Amino acid sequence: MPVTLEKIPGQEERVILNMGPQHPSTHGVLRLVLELEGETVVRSLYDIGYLHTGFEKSFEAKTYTQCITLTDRMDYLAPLSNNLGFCLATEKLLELEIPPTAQWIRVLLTELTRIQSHLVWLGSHAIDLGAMSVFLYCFREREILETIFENVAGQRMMTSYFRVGGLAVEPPLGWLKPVEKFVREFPDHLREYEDLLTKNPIWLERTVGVGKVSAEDAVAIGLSGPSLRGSGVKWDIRKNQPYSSYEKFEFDVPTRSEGDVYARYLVRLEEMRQSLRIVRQAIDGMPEGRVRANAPHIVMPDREEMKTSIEGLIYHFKLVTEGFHPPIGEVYQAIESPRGELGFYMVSDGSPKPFRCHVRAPSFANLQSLGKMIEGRLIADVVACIGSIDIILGEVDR
Amino acid sequence: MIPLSHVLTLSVILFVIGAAGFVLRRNIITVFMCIELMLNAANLAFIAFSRYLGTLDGQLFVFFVIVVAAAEAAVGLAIIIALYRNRETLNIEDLDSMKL
Amino acid sequence: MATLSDTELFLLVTMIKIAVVMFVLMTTVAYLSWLERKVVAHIQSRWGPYLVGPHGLLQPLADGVKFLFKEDIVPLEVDRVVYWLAPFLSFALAFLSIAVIPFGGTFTIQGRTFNFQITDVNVGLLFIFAVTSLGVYSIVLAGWSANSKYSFFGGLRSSAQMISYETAMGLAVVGTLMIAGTLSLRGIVDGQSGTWVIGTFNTYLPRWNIFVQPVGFFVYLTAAVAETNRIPFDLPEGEAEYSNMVTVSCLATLLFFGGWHGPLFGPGWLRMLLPIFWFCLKVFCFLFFYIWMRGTLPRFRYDQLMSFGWKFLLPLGLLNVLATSFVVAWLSA
Amino acid sequence: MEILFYICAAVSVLAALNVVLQRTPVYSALSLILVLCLLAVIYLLLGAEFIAVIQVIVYAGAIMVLFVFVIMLLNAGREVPSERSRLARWLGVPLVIAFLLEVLWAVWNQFPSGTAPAADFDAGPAAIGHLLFRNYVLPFEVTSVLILVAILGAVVLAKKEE
Amino acid sequence: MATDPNSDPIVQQLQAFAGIAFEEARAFRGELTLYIRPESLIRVCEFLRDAPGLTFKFLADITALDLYPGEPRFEVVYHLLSLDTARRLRLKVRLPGEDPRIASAVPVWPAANAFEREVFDLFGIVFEGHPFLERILLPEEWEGHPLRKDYPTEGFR
Repeated sequence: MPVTLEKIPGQEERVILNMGPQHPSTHGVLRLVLELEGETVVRSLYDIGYLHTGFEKSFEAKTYTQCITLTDRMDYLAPLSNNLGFCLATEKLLELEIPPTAQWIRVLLTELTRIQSHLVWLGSHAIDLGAMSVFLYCFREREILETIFENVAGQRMMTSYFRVGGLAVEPPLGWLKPVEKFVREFPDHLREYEDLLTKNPIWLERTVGVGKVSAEDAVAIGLSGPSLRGSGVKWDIRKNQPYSSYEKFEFDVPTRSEGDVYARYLVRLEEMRQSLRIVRQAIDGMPEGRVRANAPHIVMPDREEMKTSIEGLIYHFKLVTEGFHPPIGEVYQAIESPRGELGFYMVSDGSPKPFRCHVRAPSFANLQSLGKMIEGRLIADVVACIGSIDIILGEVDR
Repeated sequence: MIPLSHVLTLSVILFVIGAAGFVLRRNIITVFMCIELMLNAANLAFIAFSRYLGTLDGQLFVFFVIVVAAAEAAVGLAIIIALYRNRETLNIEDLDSMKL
Repeated sequence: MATLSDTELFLLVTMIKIAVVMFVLMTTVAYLSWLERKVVAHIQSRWGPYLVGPHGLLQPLADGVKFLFKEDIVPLEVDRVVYWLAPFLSFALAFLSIAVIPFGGTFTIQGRTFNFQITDVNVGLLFIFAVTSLGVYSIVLAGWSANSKYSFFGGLRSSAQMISYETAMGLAVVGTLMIAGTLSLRGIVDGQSGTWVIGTFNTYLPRWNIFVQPVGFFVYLTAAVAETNRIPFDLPEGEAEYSNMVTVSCLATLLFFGGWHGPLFGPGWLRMLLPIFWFCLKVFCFLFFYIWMRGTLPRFRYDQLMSFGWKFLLPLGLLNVLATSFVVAWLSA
Repeated sequence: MEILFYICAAVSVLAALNVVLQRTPVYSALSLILVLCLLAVIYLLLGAEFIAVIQVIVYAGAIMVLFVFVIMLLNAGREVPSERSRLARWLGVPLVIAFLLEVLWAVWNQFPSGTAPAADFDAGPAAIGHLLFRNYVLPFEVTSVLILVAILGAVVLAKKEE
Repeated sequence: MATDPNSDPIVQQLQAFAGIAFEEARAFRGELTLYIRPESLIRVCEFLRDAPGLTFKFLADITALDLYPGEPRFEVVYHLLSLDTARRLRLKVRLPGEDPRIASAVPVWPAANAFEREVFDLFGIVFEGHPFLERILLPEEWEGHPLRKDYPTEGFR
């Protein structure tokens, strides 16, 4: 047990309780050390690193394209957001414009990813508080989304679908049909979950006023994403610093001022609706055209071209054996992942492998707010609070 | 029918066992339980007499004894908890001063 | 068949009754787990058990066999005796309370009348309360004997929960008792036969206590859910809850829903068996309600649970008793 | 019927002995609960159904739960024999046996085994209630005050000092 | 983006406040990077957080670079964000390879806590005044700091 709390002299009656790393409601392998006075949490400490895989070190030994598959595995509930963040950062480094079709598909898929991620959050949050059915309903919906991802990218979870300069392959014909069906049906299902939870007195008892974080505290502690908006700070990178042509889509940024578990719950529910709105616009306004930028020294040539033209073959050979060379420089690209600000800090020394690629993981920063939420509250609220900040340990530990 | 003397014998045996425990045991909770045992022995005698005299009054006495036992247990156990908190022992030999 | 003496007949009939009731209870408890899994699964758009037998009907059997062959893990440093005693106690008590539950009217063999009930105690209701009040031990001992801080806290909490809700449960039935004027379960049910007649107007509503004791019923139902540690009061979990569920469902049927009373028709043998059917149907409805709730509700926090019990249910039960006593006194005066 | 009484009596004496001889308080408490339940059965045999049930509900179901709680909370382990307890044994056991014999002698003299029980009488809850709220209403009220005082006392005593 | 970074209002404001703390400003892909002297980091941070018109109240990230074998070897990188003006700013502090130490930013932004622990864990840079500077991702008994460029990537440790 490396991390533990020391007993304060004179407070020997307090109990030091270890929670996790294999506790069912820690959403992965998070270990908490709680000091309890009776049922009240007085101090808390979290211990992470059980999933540490050294992605940042691995990035330095891989070409940019190879890195993309690694990013999937950080936030395994929102792999496409991670792909997007990495690709955008690299594209910023390269000053590469990608065609609108690719941008639209990226937006559509990342918003579906957001819905998928929020569904898992809602389900596991609900089952933590005892509502078992919602969990299974959410996974039923998630299944549809995973099928859509599989249809497009060939993989359900570890999609690795975005590439520097566009998409890996063109999506198959008719891939929008199931998306349209989902968009049509999902609002009803969402209403169903709301019927089960939003006005349920027991749910209200468990969530209202629990785990309060004020707006100032939230900013100071580095909260981002829905958790920050739940505290009343209207900040959404998609809106305030648009990327990937988000400025062309219409959507609202839901906020609540209460800053408790219930507020974060409502914000995420509303976010799913807004995501749906974006998806609908993306389907309607999907432009025709290529899904990869016309930059042969960066983007892999089409199979056809590679087989018929000598330039295509040479570019293909160069890209596969060596990769592309971005200019020397450093960029920081943040996107609004389902959990908050997902930033990629990329430093290039001109070689085909990143000199340094650091990930600003939203879960890692958001986890810091846990102490503020649970200290002074009952131990049973810890579970509700962990659920409400929606951490993914794969991303926390990287 | 069960003879009255047999019931009373059982009552006496239980009472004496309780009394012996009261004298012999050192753990204050066990001592307390021995008191409960003695109370129950008395209750048995009450019931037996009620049955053999044909009146209900004996049963009512048992009723009251149970109530008193409940009150006594509540207060007694609270005292034990308070004692334990201050002295960290349950051995009555160590609880020999009047001060908490 | 040779004629039996009265004592022999009594013994024989009682033995058969015990055997039948035990058999039915055991299968009910086993199949309740199947039913629960199936119903909750369908609520959650899943299949539930379906591999073992048609619709997974043999699943409880398979589970039983699995339990028999499963390695029994006894943690180090546990108190062996208590560790074994606790679950045994909980099952024994659950079966014990079923002994006084009447599940039908009477039947006649060789001119002697028997009840559809293992034994009719004139303080039957109190008997059930007595038995359930012992159920606390199984939980607190189980928590203690495992020699772990966590299970001990769990045991303490859930026993505190049971004790608190027992009080509310007791108060809830007092209203019914005052109306029936007896503690015998059979007597309480007999008081609920026929229909409500106001003046000369027949309402055709069955004379069930639920119509005069809705508050009592509500308190009883809530307390019973807590008492059996079901969602949303399911802070501890256990298998014996199934048999306790059967008991409290039976009790609810007897106290508030007229027991075995229901429409009677057809030939004599049907008239004899129909009450049992009505009784089982009502109990089943309660059991289904339990399972339904499990598929729907989230869970209370512990302090909320306790304050709900003490600050809401208990006063409500008290008020109910007060109001009922006034009405009863006014009607009898 | 009689045989049941003797079985219960024998088991309860053994259990009572276990209460006293057992060094682990939890086992003592469990044995005591067994004694209480057996006594309830004997009450039933003696025609006191109401008291029997009350005995189980209140004594076994509530009072002893308190004991078990306290034992577990204070984590009372095995009792260690001390010097003085040996003295008590040498002095106490003979005295106790003498006392037992004396009382037994008195009982057997006073009530020869032929004493017949009175005729069956109504010991149901209704009869007890009538008696309780007519003849014994003052003691009843006094005990209710006693209980209230006990509750308050327990709360005050067990409360942690701030 | 060939604009002169020194003409940026943030740079001018900062230079007016503490010109001595200020080493260099760079702009790349529209991102502004300021190099700060390590000893005046906390002063600059507080200024950036509180000064009207700047309000970098949100600390997005802290990380580090290892320029091994160059000297000064380490660069600690702070990514700041102003929620009011929606601007981002990168602060950099150069530290020597021998015993890299810098003041902790936790008093300015509580969010720095975990980030600094991570940098300490993976780079071995000590943040003075940090309330709980322990390894965060790696086990306590781990040897070395893996994100340093001279950390062996193969063979047995």
